[in-house]
Amino acid sequence: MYATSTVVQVDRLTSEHVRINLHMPGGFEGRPGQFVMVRSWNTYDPLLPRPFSIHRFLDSGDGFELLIKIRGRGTEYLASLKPGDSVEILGPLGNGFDIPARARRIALVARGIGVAPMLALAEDAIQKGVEVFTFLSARSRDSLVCADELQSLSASAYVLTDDQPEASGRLVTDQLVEAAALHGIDAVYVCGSNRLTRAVAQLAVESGIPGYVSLESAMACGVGWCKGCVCKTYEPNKEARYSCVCSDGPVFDVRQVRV
Amino acid sequence: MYATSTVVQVDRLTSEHVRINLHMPGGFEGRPGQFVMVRSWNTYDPLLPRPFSIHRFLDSGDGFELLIKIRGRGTEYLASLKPGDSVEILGPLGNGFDIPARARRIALVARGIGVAPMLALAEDAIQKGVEVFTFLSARSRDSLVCADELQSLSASAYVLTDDQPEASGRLVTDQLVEAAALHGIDAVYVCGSNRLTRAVAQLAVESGIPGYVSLESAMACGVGWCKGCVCKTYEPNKEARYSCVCSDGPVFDVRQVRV
Amino acid sequence: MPTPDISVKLGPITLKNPVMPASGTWEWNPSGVQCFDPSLLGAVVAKTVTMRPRLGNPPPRIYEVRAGLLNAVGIPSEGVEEFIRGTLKTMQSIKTAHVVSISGESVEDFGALANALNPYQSEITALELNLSCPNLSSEGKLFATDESLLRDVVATVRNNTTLPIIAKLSPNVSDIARMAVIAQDAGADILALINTLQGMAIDTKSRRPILGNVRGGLSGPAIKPVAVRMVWEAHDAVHIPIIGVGGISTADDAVEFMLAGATAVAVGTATFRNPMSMIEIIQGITDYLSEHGFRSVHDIVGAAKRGTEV
Amino acid sequence: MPTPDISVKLGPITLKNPVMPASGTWEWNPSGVQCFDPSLLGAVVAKTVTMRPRLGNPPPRIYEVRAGLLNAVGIPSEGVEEFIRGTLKTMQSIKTAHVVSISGESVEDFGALANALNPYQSEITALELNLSCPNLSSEGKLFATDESLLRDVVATVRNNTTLPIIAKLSPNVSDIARMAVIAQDAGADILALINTLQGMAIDTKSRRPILGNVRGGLSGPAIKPVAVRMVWEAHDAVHIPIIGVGGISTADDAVEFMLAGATAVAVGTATFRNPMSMIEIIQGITDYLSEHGFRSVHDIVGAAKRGTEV
Ligand SMILES: Cc1cc2nc3c(=O)[nH]c(=O)nc-3n(C[C@H](O)[C@H](O)[C@H](O)COP(=O)(O)OP(=O)(O)OC[C@H]3O[C@@H](n4cnc5c(N)ncnc54)[C@H](O)[C@@H]3O)c2cc1C
Ligand SMILES: Cc1cc2nc3c(=O)[nH]c(=O)nc-3n(C[C@H](O)[C@H](O)[C@H](O)COP(=O)(O)OP(=O)(O)OC[C@H]3O[C@@H](n4cnc5c(N)ncnc54)[C@H](O)[C@@H]3O)c2cc1C
Ligand SMILES: Cc1cc2nc3c(=O)[nH]c(=O)nc-3n(C[C@H](O)[C@H](O)[C@H](O)COP(=O)(O)O)c2cc1C
Ligand SMILES: Cc1cc2nc3c(=O)[nH]c(=O)nc-3n(C[C@H](O)[C@H](O)[C@H](O)COP(=O)(O)O)c2cc1C
Ligand code: FES
Ligand code: FES
Repeated sequence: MYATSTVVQVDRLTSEHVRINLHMPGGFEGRPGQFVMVRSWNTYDPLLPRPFSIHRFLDSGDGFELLIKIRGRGTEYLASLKPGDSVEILGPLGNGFDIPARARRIALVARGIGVAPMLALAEDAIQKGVEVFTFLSARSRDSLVCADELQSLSASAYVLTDDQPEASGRLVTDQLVEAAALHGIDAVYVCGSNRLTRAVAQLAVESGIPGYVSLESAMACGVGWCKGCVCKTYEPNKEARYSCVCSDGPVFDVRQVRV
Repeated sequence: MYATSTVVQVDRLTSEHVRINLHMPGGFEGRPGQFVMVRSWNTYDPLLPRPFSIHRFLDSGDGFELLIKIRGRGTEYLASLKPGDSVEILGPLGNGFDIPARARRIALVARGIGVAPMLALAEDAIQKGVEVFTFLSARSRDSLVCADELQSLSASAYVLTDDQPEASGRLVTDQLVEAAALHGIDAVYVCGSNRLTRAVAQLAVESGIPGYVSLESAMACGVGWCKGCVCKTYEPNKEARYSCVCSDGPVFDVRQVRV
Repeated sequence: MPTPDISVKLGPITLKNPVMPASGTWEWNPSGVQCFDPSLLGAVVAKTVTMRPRLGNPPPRIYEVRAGLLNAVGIPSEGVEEFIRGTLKTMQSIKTAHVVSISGESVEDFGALANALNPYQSEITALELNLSCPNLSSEGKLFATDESLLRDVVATVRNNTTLPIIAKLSPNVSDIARMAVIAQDAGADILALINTLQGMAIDTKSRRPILGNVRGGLSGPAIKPVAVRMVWEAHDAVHIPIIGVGGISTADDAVEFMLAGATAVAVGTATFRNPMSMIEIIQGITDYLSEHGFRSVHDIVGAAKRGTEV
Repeated sequence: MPTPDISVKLGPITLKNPVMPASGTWEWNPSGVQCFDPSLLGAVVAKTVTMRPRLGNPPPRIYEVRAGLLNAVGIPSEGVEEFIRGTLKTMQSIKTAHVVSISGESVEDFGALANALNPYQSEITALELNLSCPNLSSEGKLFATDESLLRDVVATVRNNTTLPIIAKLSPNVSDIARMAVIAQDAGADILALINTLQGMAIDTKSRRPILGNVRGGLSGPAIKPVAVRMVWEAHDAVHIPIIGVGGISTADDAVEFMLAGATAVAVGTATFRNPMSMIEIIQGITDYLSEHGFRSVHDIVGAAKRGTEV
């Protein structure tokens, strides 16, 4: 649960993305969509560990990969890691993605760094014999990561970046709706964009296709102790309440949240 | 005065000592016994730069060396520096060591990391045609640094470590007194030990040989603004007052201080 | 040298060791993530409970600052009824002392909470009063920062319970020694200090306060020097024992609080950074005592005062 | 887009830019180390001067804590006579506003200092009152934390000078808005907040307080959230301008204080870390204003309050 991992490899994918391969001596098992709290510094500035989705589980069962976008002080520390360095890991945490028992085809919808948890989900789906349809968007071609890996796992993959003249962000949602109509999608998973999440929620309401969103929030503990990471959740015929993104999520039914 | 230097080389001398060679693009000149305020971190923990004596001026006139004992958070950061890294430097600061105009022979007395400023002083003396007598002590053979360099510059050098059965710390002071009587020492410079400083003060009082001590103190600004680094100083027929180790020192006449 | 005795007498109660979680920063959920056996702790402390259920503040509720954390969680609570049915029962399976933290919107609220918990005295080791909250009946003044409110609320709880009372004081006062004496004289058996310092942060991009509640409480290493100073001053002024809280992250920090006058310590923000902190601190205190030749925690409580003229 | 105007009107005075050193953290010594032309600053602020010469506290006087600095320098001073002959004259060569900080051991002391400086009004832009010091005639209560002392001392200086008065408040109070109003109503033209938070540290090896004076003032990034919150609250309560102080290290920090209600800022501990901080902050404020389309500092003062219900 709380263990010191060792950095095996660090790949700088773009000027602002790194992929880190971590070895967990005691083994590591979990579900796609789960996350870990990560700390590689002893200074108190930054102070707290940072949450990251599990990008991929290693086949060896003794480690995992993170896909990290450099944002501030914590991610800068992580980006400077070298093979052999130690990293404190708490996890796997949170509920993770569920693939409904009878699902045959699922759609993964991600924008930007929202792609991070999708690779683990795609690998899990493939292993379960479930077909994957991928819809990726990003600000620019340069900031697109993990598209090739996902493409090679997918029955079909749409990749659109804002800087492509022929494309626009809107198209992802259109193509998702089209694909749903065409292929019969049994569940949709979305991460990294409020606009895409609303589109998935609309699809869920209008076409009854279950949709799941992985949410982000600032976190302190990652395990439900601090009540710092809440989002408002809604259930039919109940009063809205605050749920912890860390322990009640990070994955929520799209109909439960308003983003 | 305040400039960004580049790390040229880092040598790990012992498990707790590093020597760092820094390049100052705009050039760097100063006197032996002066120090610099050094910061190589952007985090606020550690917060303030740390003071270090100038260990050696580079002949090229565009840099200097530090000799650092790893003590806490700041020195750990410095010990992890790699060639090419940037280090903020404020300095040279403080008064530095003076070699009296007519001096022919001087004695350098240092314990432990107190040896750091002595190399620059020895090199300066040699260049001025002044003979150097060196007296070094250290806790153990393993923690002795810079002895060879100093030895090669000295007319004679006594090196004693506490773990040598035949020797004892006391002997340094005996040998200093002996050498003073034998060779006629014109000035004594001491750093790194209160006991040795008291011995040098005694020599100053009893034999009239001027003695200078380089003091340490926690520092915030290094330049006389914060008044944080004071030590009490005494002058004949005057009330004792607080002097700033950074701007009134770090070098004081041994008769001015009580350690 | 025999292993030191790390049990502590904290006024009317005895703890097997002096380390406990700070209220609101750790909880035991048998089905959730656990890194250690909670029975190893000197006490478990529940998140503050209120009379009626409360949602707490809108997000964002937390924001990391330099060497510290701002939080405006706002005491979300299941309410005391549900607490008694659920959380309090779950706590019983942990073989250590059980501290229940209560808070109210009025003096009467505190009294009512004490009363509501009275039938369960055998399940509770001590009642902690979280006084860093506004009294809605006196213009939102905080109980912990107003002398007469502090006196009233502690005295009211004292009149309504025979349980040991821990008064948790706020650092947002000019004279902590005075507040400590007031709490003691009104009937507190133990003091806990400090709660968080009031702070806030503003996002320069959106030009809006970052926290949903605008203001929040500052915790973590940043506040440790203030907390140590307050423990030092309170210890001079009272004769009841003190639980030191505020930025404790290591055993060395815990020992620093003890030397200032704390008999026990509570750990909050450090648990978020390293969930094993409390266990490492218990071990580290033991190591400190034996390395320095002390036989008991009590030997070092306030020891930094010997020979110090203040 | 024209370059923004970074001059600020601070009540009765106008500064060419809103950045100045915090008293006691920077000084100009023509023969010493200087990293920039001090005339670039919005003002220069002298270290607090007292009526009679003072030695200050015994060492150690400073100790670095997490993201902060504890100091117990203790107002060493050359005394006002020597100050007038030396420091004040030297300051005149700096082409910017000149703030003189004064402190006393009694209300009368403050009055006497104002009087002693009256003949030199043309050399002084404003008098800053350092109120974080004990009043020896009332059991060592601090001027800045006692309501009636604060009122008396500001009113006394007001009666003894026509110079603009900056009242520098202490954060060691429960209700900063109330102290701000008291200072304003007693005649202060400008507020500066905050001074340091009282703290202390103990060495677990020697088991003794680290600072020679036992207690010290906490400054630096650690206190910034507290300082921002206090500026926010004081700004709601008074109509005189505020100089924000406390942990400001970057232009972004300075802007945060302005959004909370500060019209100018003072920089202390950050100067120790990076002696060019003030100059970089002046440039950074200019950049912020032009990037976000503001024409003047005054456009962002208190701007984080628009649309915020507190
Ligand atoms: C469950 C979960 C899974 C995540 N998975 C990934 C992942 O796989 N890869 C990845 O790169 N990131 C992921 N994140 C986001 C990641 O946690 C933040 O980017 C990281 O904490 C930033 O830390 P920092 O110290 O670099 O930035 P900080 O210095 O803390 O902040 C820098 C900037 O980022 C913003 N920021 C900080 N935290 C967040 C956040 N949680 N969401 C949005 N903005 C934020 C701040 O407001 C600030 O502007 C995940 C977050 C959660 C909650
Ligand atoms: C003028 C001057 C010149 C110096 N020259 C050198 C030099 O050439 N080489 C060198 O290695 N060191 C030198 N020092 C000492 C050096 O500044 C400290 O070792 C350093 O600041 C420690 O920083 P840290 O962050 O690693 O330790 P911290 O985390 O700050 O402290 C670690 C431990 O060291 C102790 N400590 C901190 N500062 C000092 C100090 N100034 N003196 C004694 N103990 C201290 C602390 O009490 C603590 O126990 C000099 C100091 C001065 C004032
Ligand atoms: C997220 C969070 C929630 C808290 N909730 C409570 C609470 O419910 N009741 C309480 O008395 N104190 C609460 N506190 C204050 C802590 O108990 C503690 O007094 C404070 O955080 C200082 O200790 P630390 O620096 O070790 O965190 C909370 C603190 C944090 C950070
Ligand atoms: C070393 C030091 C000396 C100080 N001396 C004074 C002083 O003489 N007068 C004064 O009003 N404030 C003094 N202060 C307080 C600062 O002016 C400032 O209010 C405080 O440090 C907070 O700002 P900062 O976090 O930017 O340092 C001093 C602070 C430090 C760190
Ligand atoms: S991060 Fe602490 S409860 Fe979710
Ligand atoms: S270190 Fe600031 S005055 Fe010497």
